[in-house]
Amino acid sequence: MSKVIGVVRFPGTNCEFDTIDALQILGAETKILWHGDRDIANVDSVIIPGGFAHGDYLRCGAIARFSPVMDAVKSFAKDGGPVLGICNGFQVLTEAGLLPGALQKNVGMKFLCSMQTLEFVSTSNILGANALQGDSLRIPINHFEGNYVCEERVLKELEERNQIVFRYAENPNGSIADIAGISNLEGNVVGMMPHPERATSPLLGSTDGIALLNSLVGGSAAQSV
Amino acid sequence: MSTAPQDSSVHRALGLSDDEYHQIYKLLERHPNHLELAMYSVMWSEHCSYKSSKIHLKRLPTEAPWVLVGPGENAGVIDVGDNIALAIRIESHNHPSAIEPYQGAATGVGGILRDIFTMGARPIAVMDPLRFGPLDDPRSRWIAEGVISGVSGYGNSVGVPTVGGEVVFDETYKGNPLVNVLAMGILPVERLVLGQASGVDNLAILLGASTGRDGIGGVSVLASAGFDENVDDADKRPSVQVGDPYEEKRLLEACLELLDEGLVTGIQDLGGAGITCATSETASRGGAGMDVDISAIHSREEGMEPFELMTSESQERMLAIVEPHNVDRVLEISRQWEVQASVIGRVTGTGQLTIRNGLEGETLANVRASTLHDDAPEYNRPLAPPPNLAERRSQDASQGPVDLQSDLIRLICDPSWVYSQYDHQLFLNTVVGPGADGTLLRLRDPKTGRETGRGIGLSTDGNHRWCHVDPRLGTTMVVAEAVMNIACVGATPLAVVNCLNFGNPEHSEVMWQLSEAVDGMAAACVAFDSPVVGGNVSLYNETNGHDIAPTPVVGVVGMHPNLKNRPPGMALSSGMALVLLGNDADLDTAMGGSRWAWEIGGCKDGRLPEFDLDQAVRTASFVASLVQEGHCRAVHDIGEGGIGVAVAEMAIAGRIGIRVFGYDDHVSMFNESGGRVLVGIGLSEIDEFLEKAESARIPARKIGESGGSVVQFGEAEPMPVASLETAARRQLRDALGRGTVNS
Amino acid sequence: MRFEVKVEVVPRDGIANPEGATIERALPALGFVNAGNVRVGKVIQLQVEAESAESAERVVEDMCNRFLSNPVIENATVEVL
Amino acid sequence: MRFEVKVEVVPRDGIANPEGATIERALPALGFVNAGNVRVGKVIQLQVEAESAESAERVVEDMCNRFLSNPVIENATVEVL
Ligand SMILES: Nc1ncnc2c1ncn2[C@@H]1O[C@H](COP(=O)(O)OP(=O)(O)O)[C@@H](O)[C@H]1O
Ligand SMILES: [Mg+2]
Repeated sequence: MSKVIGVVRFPGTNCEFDTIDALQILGAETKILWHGDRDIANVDSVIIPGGFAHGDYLRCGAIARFSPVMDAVKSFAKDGGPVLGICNGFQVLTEAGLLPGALQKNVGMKFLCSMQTLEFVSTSNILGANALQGDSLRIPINHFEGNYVCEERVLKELEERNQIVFRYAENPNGSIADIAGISNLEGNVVGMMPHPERATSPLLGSTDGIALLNSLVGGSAAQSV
Repeated sequence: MSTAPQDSSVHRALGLSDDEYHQIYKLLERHPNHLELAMYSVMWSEHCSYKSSKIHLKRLPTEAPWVLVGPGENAGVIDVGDNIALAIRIESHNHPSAIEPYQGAATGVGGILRDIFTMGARPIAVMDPLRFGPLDDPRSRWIAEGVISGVSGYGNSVGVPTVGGEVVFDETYKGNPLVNVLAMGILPVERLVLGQASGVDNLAILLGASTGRDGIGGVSVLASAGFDENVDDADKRPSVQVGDPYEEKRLLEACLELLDEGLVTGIQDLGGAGITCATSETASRGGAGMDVDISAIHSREEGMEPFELMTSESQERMLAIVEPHNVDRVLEISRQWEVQASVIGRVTGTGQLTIRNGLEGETLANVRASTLHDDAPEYNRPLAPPPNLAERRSQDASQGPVDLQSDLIRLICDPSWVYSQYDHQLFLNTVVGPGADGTLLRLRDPKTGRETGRGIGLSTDGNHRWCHVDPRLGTTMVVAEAVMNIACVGATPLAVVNCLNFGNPEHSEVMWQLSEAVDGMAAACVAFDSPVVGGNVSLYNETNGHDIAPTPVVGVVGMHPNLKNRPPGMALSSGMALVLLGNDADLDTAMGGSRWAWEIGGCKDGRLPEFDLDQAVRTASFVASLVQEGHCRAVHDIGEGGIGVAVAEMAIAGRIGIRVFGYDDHVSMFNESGGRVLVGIGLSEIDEFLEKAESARIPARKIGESGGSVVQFGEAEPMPVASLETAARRQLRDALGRGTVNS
Repeated sequence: MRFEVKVEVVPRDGIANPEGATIERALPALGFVNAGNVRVGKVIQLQVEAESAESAERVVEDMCNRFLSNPVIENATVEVL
Repeated sequence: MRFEVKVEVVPRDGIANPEGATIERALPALGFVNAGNVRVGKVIQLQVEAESAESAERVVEDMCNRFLSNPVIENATVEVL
C-alpha cells in the first residue's frame, strides 16, 4: 500500500501543490493538512512545505507555530512520526522547538533563488534511505531567511550526534558551519532550506530531489536510525 | 440654471478641463455635486480613460481565432488548446516607484496579479521590465535597489514566480524610472469570467483589504480641492500605498475558490479609481446599473468622506457580483481565508450608478454608469515630428573613441544579481528561467497538473535608443527582438501585450512618437501574426520638463509544440561552428541607436540599420524549429551590444573560448542590426546546416569556431573568458553594493 | 567622542502597516485579547564619533533623511543615549 | 485603562546582524565615515487594556517571551509609555 503523506497548508504557504505533484509522481498518496485542523490521523509522514506562512510577518514561522495543526504535528513527531520541513517548513520547525537554532536573514541581505550543491553529511535520518553519506546533490534554494544560527554548544552537539544532514558546498547565505539542513536527535524530524521538490524532473534541470522524497514515500521503516 | 459651474476652481483642481466639465453637465443635464465630480475626475483621468491614446491604439491588430478576450478587459485571454487558456497583461507603476521604490514596485506586482485572477486564471508568472537612471547616480541606485527588492518582496511572498524581465540603466530615466510588470495566468477555458455585473438584484461584494486613504484619486489635488477647508490636514493628504502580499495571497486563493465553485457571475479588481471604477465598469459592461451603499464599505480609518471611500486606491481588494442565494457561501469561503467581505451594492436595471448612505438611504450621487466609462473624452492631440529630425538623422553614430576590449567589458552585464532575488521556479514549470534569451515554461493542465508536452515561451523587450532614433522602425524591431528571444527557446509567437511609456502627451513630439510606435508595433504584429491582446499606456513620464526617450515595452507569448528536452541555451561547448543567421548591417547607418553609440561614442542620433521584417519572420520560425527538433547545440539572438556582446555571452555561459573570423572593428562588433541570431552547430554538420538555411531563404554563414579559453575577434587582442565573466558578474553587484541615498 | 545613538523608524500615520495588522489578528488565538493597534517599525542602534551630542544627533538625522528611512512613508526619531 | 506600550526587539550580542552589517558597509561611500557598530532590530508599538501600568507591562512581557521575540537570537525590552 502506498504511503500517505500529509502536507501542511497555512495561509501563505505556496509550495504545497509543488510538493504534492512531486510526491504523487513517486506514487505517494497525499493529503492537505489545513492549519486550523487538529487532527492529522492516518498519515504516515508529514511535510511542512515552503512558502510564507502568515506572510512571514514578525518572524518566519512565528505565527504558524501557534496553528492548531502544529500541536498535532508535535505529538506526531514525539511518537516518532517522520516530519520534514522544507524552507519555510524548516523555519516553522525551529520556531516550534522541534529543531534547535534559528534561521535569520541571509548575510547578503538579499533573497536568493539559485541552484546549490549540497553534501549529504548524515544519512541516519528519514531522508537517508536511498543515499550514501558524502553524496553530492544539486538542489535549488529559495529564501531570504536561510542563515542558520545556533549557540556554540548546540553546534557541537549537532556535529557530535550526527544531526547535520546537509552542508552547502559554497555557502550562499552565511549559515553557521555551512549548514543547509539538520535533524533532531532521533532523526525523524528534518529541516532543510533547499527545495527537493524543485529537483524532480530533467526538464527542471535536476532530479536529485527524488531520492530524498522517495525515502519518505517508499522508505523502509521511517526511523532508520 | 447656468451651464457654468459656480466655482471653476473645483473641477480644475481635480484635473478636469472646462470643456470636460461642460460635457459632464450635458450628460447629467445638471451640475454635478462634489462626489460626482470626484468620480468623473478619476474615471476621466488619462490613466483610466486613455483619452490621449485611444485614437491611436485603435490601429493595433487585436484579432485572431485563438483570441478569447482582447484589449478592454482586465487581461487578454488566448486559447492554447487542450481546453486551456492563458490570461496575460502588462502594466506600469512608474510614478509611485519614483517616490517609494519598494512599495511602488510591490503594489505594481499586486495590481497586475489581480488583473489576472480577475479573469478566473491562476497567475503563474511575472516578468519585470525595469528601467532606471544611471548607476553612478546614488538616487537612481536607491530607486533600482528599492524596486528590485519590492518585486522580490511582494512577488516571492504572494507566491508567483518572476521568470524574466529586463534591467536597463540610462540617463533618460533619471528621476523617472520605468517599472513595468507583466503577469500571466492559466485557466480551464470554461472558468473564464468577465468583469460584468448583470442580473437585477444580484449583490456586489467587496472582498479583501479595508479601504483607507491610500492614494486618494491617485490625484494629489483631490484632497485639497475645496472639499475640506482644512487643506493642511496631514491625514487627508493622499498617502503612498503599502502592499500586503499576504493579504493578496489569501484574496487570490479565496477568489479562485469562489470561481471554482461557480459562485460569482462577474468579478473585477480594484485598481486606479477604486470602487468608482469597479462599480461603474462592471455595471456598464453588463448593461446594468448599481446601487452602492457607502456605509457598508469596510474602512481602515475613521471619518472617511464619501469621495474618499469612492476613489481610494487601497490595495488588495476585489468586487464580486454574486446571486443572492450564493452570498452565504461566498462569505464562508472568505472567512476561511481570513478575507474580509462586505455586501456593498446591488445590481439594478436602471443603468444608473447610485451612491447611497445605506442601501435604502440618502442618495449621494446618481449618474449613468456608462457615462463614467464609455463617454470619457477622446482627444486627437496635435502631433509633429521634432523639427530637427532630418538633421538628427544625418549624424554619423559611429564616431568616438574606440577601445574594443574595454568597450566590450562595459557593454556586458550579467543581470543575475537581479533575478537571483526572485523566486523563479515556483510551480515547477520553469524549464528556461531568467538569464537566457526567452523564458520557457511547461504548459500543464490547470485542473489536473498533467503535462501537455508543450511549453509557453515568454519575453519582454523594449529599446529606448532605437525608439528615440526612429520610433516606428524601433518599435517594429523591439517586437521582432522579443519574438526572436522566444524562438531561441523553441516557441513561435501567439500574442503581444504592450506598455507604452512616453512623455507628456501635450508635447506634439511625444504624440508623434506614440503614433509612430503604434504603427511600428502594428506592422510587426501583423507580420508575426500575433495580435495585441492587452496593454497599458503610461504618459507624463518627464522630469523637469524633459520627456523620457520613447519606451514602448512589449511582452510576447508563444508556443513550443513539443517540449521533450531542455532547449540548448546559449552556452558554447568545444568543437562548435558558430553560424550567423541574418544580414550584416550596411556600415553607414549601422551604429544608429546602438548602446555603443549612446554610451561610448556619445551620439544618440543617426539612422537605424536597415531591417527586413519578412526575413526576421522567416528567421524566427526557422530558429524555433531548429530548437524544437534539437538541430543545434547552442543558440542566442543578437541584441544590445551586437555580435560582440552576444559572442561574449555565449562564451561566458559555456566557459569556453571562441575564435571569430573578422568582426574586429567597433562597427561590425557592436552594431545592433536586427533580426540576427547566432547558432552553434557541430563542426561536421555545417554544410548540411547552411543548405537548410538557404532553402529557408535565410542568409547564413560560419563566422567562428569554439575552443580554448579566450575570445578573439579577428586580429583584435584576445580576451580570457574568465575575465569577461568576472567583469559581467561584477557590474551590478559592485554598482548597487556601493550604497544609495533617497535625495 | 563616541556616542551611542538610537533611531526609530515607524510607518507614518495613515500608512498601512500589514505586519502590525497581521500580528494583531494573531494575538487573540494566543490568549491576548486586550491588545490592539499594533504597528511595527525598525530600531537602529549605532555609534557615532562626534564633537558633541548635538553634532552626533545632526549627523544621524541627516543619515535618516537620506538613507535610513523614506520620509514619504516613515517617521524617524533620533535619540542620543 | 489603555496603555501605550513599546517593545524593542534587538539581536542578541554575539549573534551576527546582517542588516546592520549591510548598512555599515554602505555608510562610508555615502560620506558617513564616523559611524559604526550598527545593529538593526524591530520596534513594536501596541495598546493594551490593563488595570495598571505594571500589569500592562507584565502582559506584554509575556507576549514577548512567547511570541514577539525569539530568545535564541533576540533580546526584548518592554516600556510602558
Ligand atoms: N529585471 C529582471 N527580472 C528578471 N529577469 C531579468 C531581469 N532583467 C533581465 N532578466 C533576465 O536576464 C536575461 C537577459 O536579459 P536581456 O539582456 O534583457 O535579454 P535579451 O537581450 O535577450 O532580451 C533574460 O532571461 C531576462 O529575462
Ligand atoms: Mg536575447
